[in-house]
Amino acid sequence: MGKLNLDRKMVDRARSAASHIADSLQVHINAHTTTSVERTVARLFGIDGVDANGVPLPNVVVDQVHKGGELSRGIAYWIANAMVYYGYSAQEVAEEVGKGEINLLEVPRQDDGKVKQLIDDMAEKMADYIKQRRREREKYMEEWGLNTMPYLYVIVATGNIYEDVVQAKAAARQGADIIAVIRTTGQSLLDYVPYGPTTEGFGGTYATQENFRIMRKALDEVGQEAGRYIQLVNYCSGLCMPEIAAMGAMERLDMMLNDAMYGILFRDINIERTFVDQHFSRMINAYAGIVINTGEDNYLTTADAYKEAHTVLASQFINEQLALRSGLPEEQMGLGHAFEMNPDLEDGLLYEIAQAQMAREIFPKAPLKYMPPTKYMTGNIFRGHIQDAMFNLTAVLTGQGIQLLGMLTEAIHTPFMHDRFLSIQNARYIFNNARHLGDEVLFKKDGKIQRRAQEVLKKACEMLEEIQEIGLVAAIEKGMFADIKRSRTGGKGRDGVIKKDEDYYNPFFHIFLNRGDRT
Amino acid sequence: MGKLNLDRKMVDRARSAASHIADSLQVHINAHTTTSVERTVARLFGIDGVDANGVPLPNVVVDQVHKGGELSRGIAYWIANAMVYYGYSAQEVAEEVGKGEINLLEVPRQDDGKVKQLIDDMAEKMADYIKQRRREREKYMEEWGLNTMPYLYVIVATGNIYEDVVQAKAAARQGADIIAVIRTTGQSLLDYVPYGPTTEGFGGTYATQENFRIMRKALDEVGQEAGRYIQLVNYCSGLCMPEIAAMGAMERLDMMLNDAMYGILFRDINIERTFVDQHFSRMINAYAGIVINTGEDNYLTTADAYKEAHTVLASQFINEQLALRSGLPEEQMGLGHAFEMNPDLEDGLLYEIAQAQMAREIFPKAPLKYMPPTKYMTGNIFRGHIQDAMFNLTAVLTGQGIQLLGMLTEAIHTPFMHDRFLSIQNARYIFNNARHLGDEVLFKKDGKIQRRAQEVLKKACEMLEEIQEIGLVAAIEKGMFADIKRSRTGGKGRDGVIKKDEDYYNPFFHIFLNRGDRT
Amino acid sequence: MKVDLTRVKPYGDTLNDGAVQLSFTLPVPIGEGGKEAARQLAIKMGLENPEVVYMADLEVGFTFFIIYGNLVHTVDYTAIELPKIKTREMNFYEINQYIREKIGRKVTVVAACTGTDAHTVGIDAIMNMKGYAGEYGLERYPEINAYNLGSQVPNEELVAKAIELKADAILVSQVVTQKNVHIHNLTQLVELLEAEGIRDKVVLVCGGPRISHELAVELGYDAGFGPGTLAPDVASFIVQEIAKREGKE
Amino acid sequence: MKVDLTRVKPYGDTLNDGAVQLSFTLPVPIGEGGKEAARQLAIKMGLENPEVVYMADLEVGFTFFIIYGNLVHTVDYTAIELPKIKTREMNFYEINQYIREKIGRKVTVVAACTGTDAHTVGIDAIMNMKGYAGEYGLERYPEINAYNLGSQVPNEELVAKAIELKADAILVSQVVTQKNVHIHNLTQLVELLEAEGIRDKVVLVCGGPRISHELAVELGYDAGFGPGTLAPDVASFIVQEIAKREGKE
Ligand code: B12
Ligand code: B12
Ligand SMILES: Cc1ncc(COP(=O)(O)O)c(C=O)c1O
Ligand SMILES: Cc1ncc(COP(=O)(O)O)c(C=O)c1O
Repeated sequence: MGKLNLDRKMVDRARSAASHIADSLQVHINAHTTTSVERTVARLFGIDGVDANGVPLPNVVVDQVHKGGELSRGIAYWIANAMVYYGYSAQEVAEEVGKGEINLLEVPRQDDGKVKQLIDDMAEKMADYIKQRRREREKYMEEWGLNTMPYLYVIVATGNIYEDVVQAKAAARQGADIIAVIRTTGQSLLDYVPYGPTTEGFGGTYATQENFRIMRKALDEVGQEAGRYIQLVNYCSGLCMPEIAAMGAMERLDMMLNDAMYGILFRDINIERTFVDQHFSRMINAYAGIVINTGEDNYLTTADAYKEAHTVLASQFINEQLALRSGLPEEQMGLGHAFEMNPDLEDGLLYEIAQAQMAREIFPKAPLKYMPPTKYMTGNIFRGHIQDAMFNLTAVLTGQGIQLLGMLTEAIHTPFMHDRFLSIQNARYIFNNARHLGDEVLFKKDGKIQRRAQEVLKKACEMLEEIQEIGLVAAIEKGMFADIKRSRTGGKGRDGVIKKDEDYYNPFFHIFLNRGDRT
Repeated sequence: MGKLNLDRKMVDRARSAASHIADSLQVHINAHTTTSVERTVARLFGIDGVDANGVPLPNVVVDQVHKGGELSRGIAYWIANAMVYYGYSAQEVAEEVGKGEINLLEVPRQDDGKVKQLIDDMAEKMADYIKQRRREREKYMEEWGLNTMPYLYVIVATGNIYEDVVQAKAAARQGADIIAVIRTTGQSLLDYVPYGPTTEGFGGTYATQENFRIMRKALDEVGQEAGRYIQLVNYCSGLCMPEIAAMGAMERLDMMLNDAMYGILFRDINIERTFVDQHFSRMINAYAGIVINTGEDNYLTTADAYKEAHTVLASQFINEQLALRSGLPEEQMGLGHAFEMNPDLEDGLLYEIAQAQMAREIFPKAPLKYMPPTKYMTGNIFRGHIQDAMFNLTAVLTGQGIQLLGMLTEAIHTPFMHDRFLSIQNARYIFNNARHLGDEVLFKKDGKIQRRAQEVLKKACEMLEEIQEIGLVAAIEKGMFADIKRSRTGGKGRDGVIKKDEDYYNPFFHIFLNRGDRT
Repeated sequence: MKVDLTRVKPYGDTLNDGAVQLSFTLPVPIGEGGKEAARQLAIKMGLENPEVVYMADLEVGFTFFIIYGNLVHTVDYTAIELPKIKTREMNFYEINQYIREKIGRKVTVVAACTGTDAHTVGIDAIMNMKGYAGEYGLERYPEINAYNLGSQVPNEELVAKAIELKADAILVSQVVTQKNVHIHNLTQLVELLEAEGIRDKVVLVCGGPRISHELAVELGYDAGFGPGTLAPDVASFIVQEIAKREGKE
Repeated sequence: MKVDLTRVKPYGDTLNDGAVQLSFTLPVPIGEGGKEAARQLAIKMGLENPEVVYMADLEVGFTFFIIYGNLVHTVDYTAIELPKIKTREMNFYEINQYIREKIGRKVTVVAACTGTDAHTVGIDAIMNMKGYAGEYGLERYPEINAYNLGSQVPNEELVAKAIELKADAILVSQVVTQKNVHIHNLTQLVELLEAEGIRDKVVLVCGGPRISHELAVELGYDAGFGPGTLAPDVASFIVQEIAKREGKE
């Protein structure tokens, strides 16, 4: 069974525990909506732009209904009701709300059948549009081509979208396959998505729909020239998780950082909010053909990568099960993990190989997202560069899918243009020079590598079975992931969680889950 | 059979061909002596220093006899004859010759028995001294300890022995196990060994006995402090090959670059001269417990490492057989090879692993000397540093013995102090982080790695069998090694080759071969 | 080989060779012209014989250069003065005893990673019970009331909390430094404290990987701590500073 | 993002940020004092906000530093003038034809790697029949008599050979540059040629990885060729220079 002689029964047990965990959560998820889910619906109806105070119109409409206590029915109804009444487009309705001309709750109730019909028509239209964008991606991928995996994934993070474009184009020409525009610090805690092109971020650039468009265009240009489709990544994460999914679907992003638990653990966003948001955001990603990147790698920036390796695997199982419940196919699951062990660990490379190979064998179809050393990077750029080389070697040896390139200046600054160049050169050298090493190498039976993988699997399985007993929320409350404890009722954004009414209606649930495109 | 599934019969065939090649050469070797062999005898009798013109006294005495046409009897006789007559020490005799006071050929002939006795006594005394130095080494190695292999071997090359000492001490403290003092350009073509401490070399420092002493002392100091015996290396190579062996034996050097063919190919030194010189120099190294480093790596700086890989293996077999004929045990054979394939070669790392593992399995007891990338190093120090990392990984994976550390600035300058530091750090990181990788990894049966090794072995075997037919000299004349052609009668130093008389006598042959210390 | 410490120069393999390695990107296309531009910049930096040993096309009209050369500048090592934190280093036990003996009451410390910065590992290393690199954090100190407000804390909230808790000391962590966001955050905090009239009532300390004591003082802090700081380093400073201010040294 | 080419600055991630990376060793022990010394040197080089991001003890009283900072200097890219070799690039066929048509006799070229330098790969790349990087060497040129004397050739021997063969051109390779040994070798050759009174009778060319045309001219050569040179580059120069001197252009 594979190179690691893993116990298949143990894998099945772990997966089954994760499945139960996901099922339990799903009860809560199905019963609730959130302000951000509803804003997403508004966006999918074509509502965009800001009011005179700069507040995004999706927020304006949803806040109005939320304040009136009527969001439990879903924003779709209220918008469509006003549209029928006024004969406006959704955007016009929103603008009028923004001007204070319309109060959605006060619009005379229209014929239910008509309203429903309008909702469904709008939803179908958007779904068609997203599908068309998906087809566009498939066409370009086909025409311009793709590299062999592992894909070279780099970040741009200047804070200025126009400067990002320059850096991204350079990287693509140098050989990068994937460009992630890193978000400014703090955006994840904004309960709205900023609007328009932006030039002032710190440690990253605002995620806005206009910025998505600008970068998409630039990457299409360079991709066409280079004869390689260049993938674009952003963050479906934070308080606006599903909205960003919708924006990405419309602007043909290709990947999204999108984890079920990251916001809870690392941004102290409310548990109940996050689980609901992740569900809808993933439905969108699934439908749009967007690959998600989960965030298990982040655990290892606070917890120890050797000791806590099993928590990464356990979390991958949970992310997998939750994603499946959003209709996301395995081929779109960029499950995250990382090369974060202390470089001074004797035989550390063996354990990293074990971990990476294990993920490969347990999630055979997933385009695993492999994160580089960060925690043990120092100002010694020379040593850092060889740590990255070992990471690259491990990736090609174990067949990872999406290689987030390490930067020699990781401990110093967000990447400079030549840092990225050197990283790309590093990865290209090693991927090519060791291209088929994975086909050649076997591991000694019951040797250090096999035993390590078996142990980690066993511990992950035990952890999942424990969580199955107590529930995922309790597990998080106990600090079982990343050494971080969060309570069910704590954290940001809880006031945006709403129990659904019986007459709650969100047309996209049905469409995205059933009009999927999974061949 | 090993990890490569090598054909043992093919190995035996290759070795047997090399053995025949060596036997044929040995006929020529046994029949000749050279001026440098005789100067070595003079040195081993304790002759040192220079005359008023700065000519080393070993040259002075040997030249006198050589000019007189009487070197075919061996210098030992002439010195001892004069000693008996004058009652002088060997050194006093040499000094008198230097002053023009004595002409050795004109000294009245003394009783043959007495002369022989004196010769043997002096030789025994020197042999005892060398053995004592060897014991000293063994004692320090025991007391202070040694690292696990691969040993970290770095060069110092400032040109100034005192500056070299600073650099060497720093390197040892940083973790180097072995310090090689690189020679100045051009020294190998000097037909004498310079005298005294020196501060002016280019691309290296003169090899002088005093320089050996200065460095030995420094390394003993730092070794004792660091709790690790630090080994010292120089070059038994060039026109003074055996003299330097003698100097190294007396000054307790631990390793010597000492190849049977390097001088011929790379310094255009006469073939006949070199083969005779290498034989005696290796007898000294064998007896002194000095590990030799052969120079096959150099082939790959001119020839292509992928295409000409078999010439390296063929040459290793020849070096092995010739060394055995000098009484040098396998444990002292640092057979050379190198990580010199084009880094842009797809799967190049697999071929490097194949080559290194093959050498390991074919010469199981030899402390293989593994040379770093040099040819494909460029001014891009960042990329160079990761090429060196791959080299280090290959070494620990395949169990190499002596790791000559690559420098990120290889294409730019002889190493700066911090270049060496970064290299040592590189090797220590990777050796530790992948310490037992070699124990864990197996290669797929008949995969790319195994097939490559099998092919290289086959070609080497065929090459050796061809050489067995035509003889090694003809092979060199055809340019079968390193793409370089040399003729039997061409090259430097041929006038120093002398056919031995029947009454030729060199006491050290017998002593070194039979009083050996190979347990 | 005798180093003249009043005229120290970089060293490669010969004393005073001035050997320096340099790399940068220029927004000019690859070619001999760009190479010469890089060389001229190196000369302006004070390099003799600068050699561009490598250049690479970064595409889109940018070129990366690696240069070696020999620096003409020297520095007088004997004249270097360090803006040092002038307190005696104490350990866990000594600090608690010092508080008991000199200050005579519990010391209240409020800490946060401010602004939009969410890097808590550094401040946690100073504060957390379990500590860091074998040193307990301030939460473990019996004589210290330690409050760790966590990450992404707005300056306003931090100041309010400090007032509420009557903090003796405020600890601020700043890790993200892109476009000098840390400078803005740190400056704004000082302004807020001044506006509230409590700047002089607290010992104000900042830290982070790019923070130096020098910078901190420049920005109006009492001290700044960089990489590798341990809890006792900070605590020693705080308690001695309090004692000094209260005339209890 | 518009680059002002008259004031070009290094670039990290924001136009004109001046981002530069630097590393060197100082002969001072590791510590805050050394770090400050390194910082001060960086300031002298023109770096603003220099940050020592790493320092390492090299033992024996030396310390290695890595520094990042922002360069204040700029360079005027529009004003750069290159000391160019002013000849038209020709290929193998054109060169031989040029010799036949313009010079009207075979051209004799003598080459060597001189002094104690034994690095022949570079000069072989220019001379050898089989050539280099897909370009034949001069030995393959029908209109050129090419003599490659090999390595470690004393200047005296080279001059004697040039006289004997009535060489039109002399090619010298120098690879080892430690302690400027190449400068000494190259200078001595010019002196010897002058002493023999034949300096003006030959086209004198040198090459090697650390040789630039500028340096070569400074040392009294007609041209110098660096890394990546191919045979036609050199041959084009030689034949045009001969034609020029003989008034046959
Ligand atoms: C771990 C980490 C993360 C984790 C943080 C988890 C957590 N809970 O803290 C995660 C993955 C969440 C993360 C996210 C991001 N990160 Co981050 N991260 C790191 C990383 C790898 C290590 C930082 C660390 O933990 N160091 C270890 C601690 C112990 O060291 P320290 O912080 O220096 O603290 C010591 C001293 O400085 C001092 N100290 C620190 N604070 C204080 C305060 C006081 C009062 C005192 C006395 C002392 C003191 O004492 C501490 C102990 O000795 C660094 C890269 C690196 N290797 O350094 C990047 C790094 C800091 N991150 C960076 C960035 C840009 C981000 C993001 C903004 C990227 C993005 N756009 O998504 C996000 C967003 C985070 C945000 N909103 O702030 C950049 C910052 C660049 C810059 N200079 O501006 C870095 C340098 C990486 C890079 N090259 O791009 N990151
Ligand atoms: C191969 C090699 C060797 C081989 C040489 C084999 C041979 N037959 O040439 C061997 C192993 C023998 C060797 C030995 C030594 N080497 Co060595 N070697 C190298 C190496 C790895 C590559 C050089 C090379 O072949 N380059 C490829 C050719 C094609 O490039 P090139 O020489 O630049 O030539 C091109 C141009 O410059 C130009 N060109 C060159 N000459 C000419 C002439 C003319 C007229 C023209 C027009 C153009 C031209 O055209 C060529 C084609 O484009 C370099 C490191 C490196 N990666 O660069 C070290 C290097 C050159 N060696 C070095 C040293 C110090 C030595 C030794 C002195 C070490 C020692 N003490 O033992 C010895 C002694 C050699 C001696 N006496 O000179 C140093 C030189 C340091 C310095 N700057 O001073 C280097 C840089 C390595 C290092 N970092 O220490 N070496
Ligand atoms: C899944 C996921 N979401 C989001 C982020 C970024 O977080 P934020 O934008 O909240 O700073 C990360 C970390 O890189 C992540 O892994
Ligand atoms: C065996 C051997 N001898 C000698 C040398 C050095 O040669 P030389 O001192 O002749 O330049 C080398 C190359 O490093 C070598 O491998």
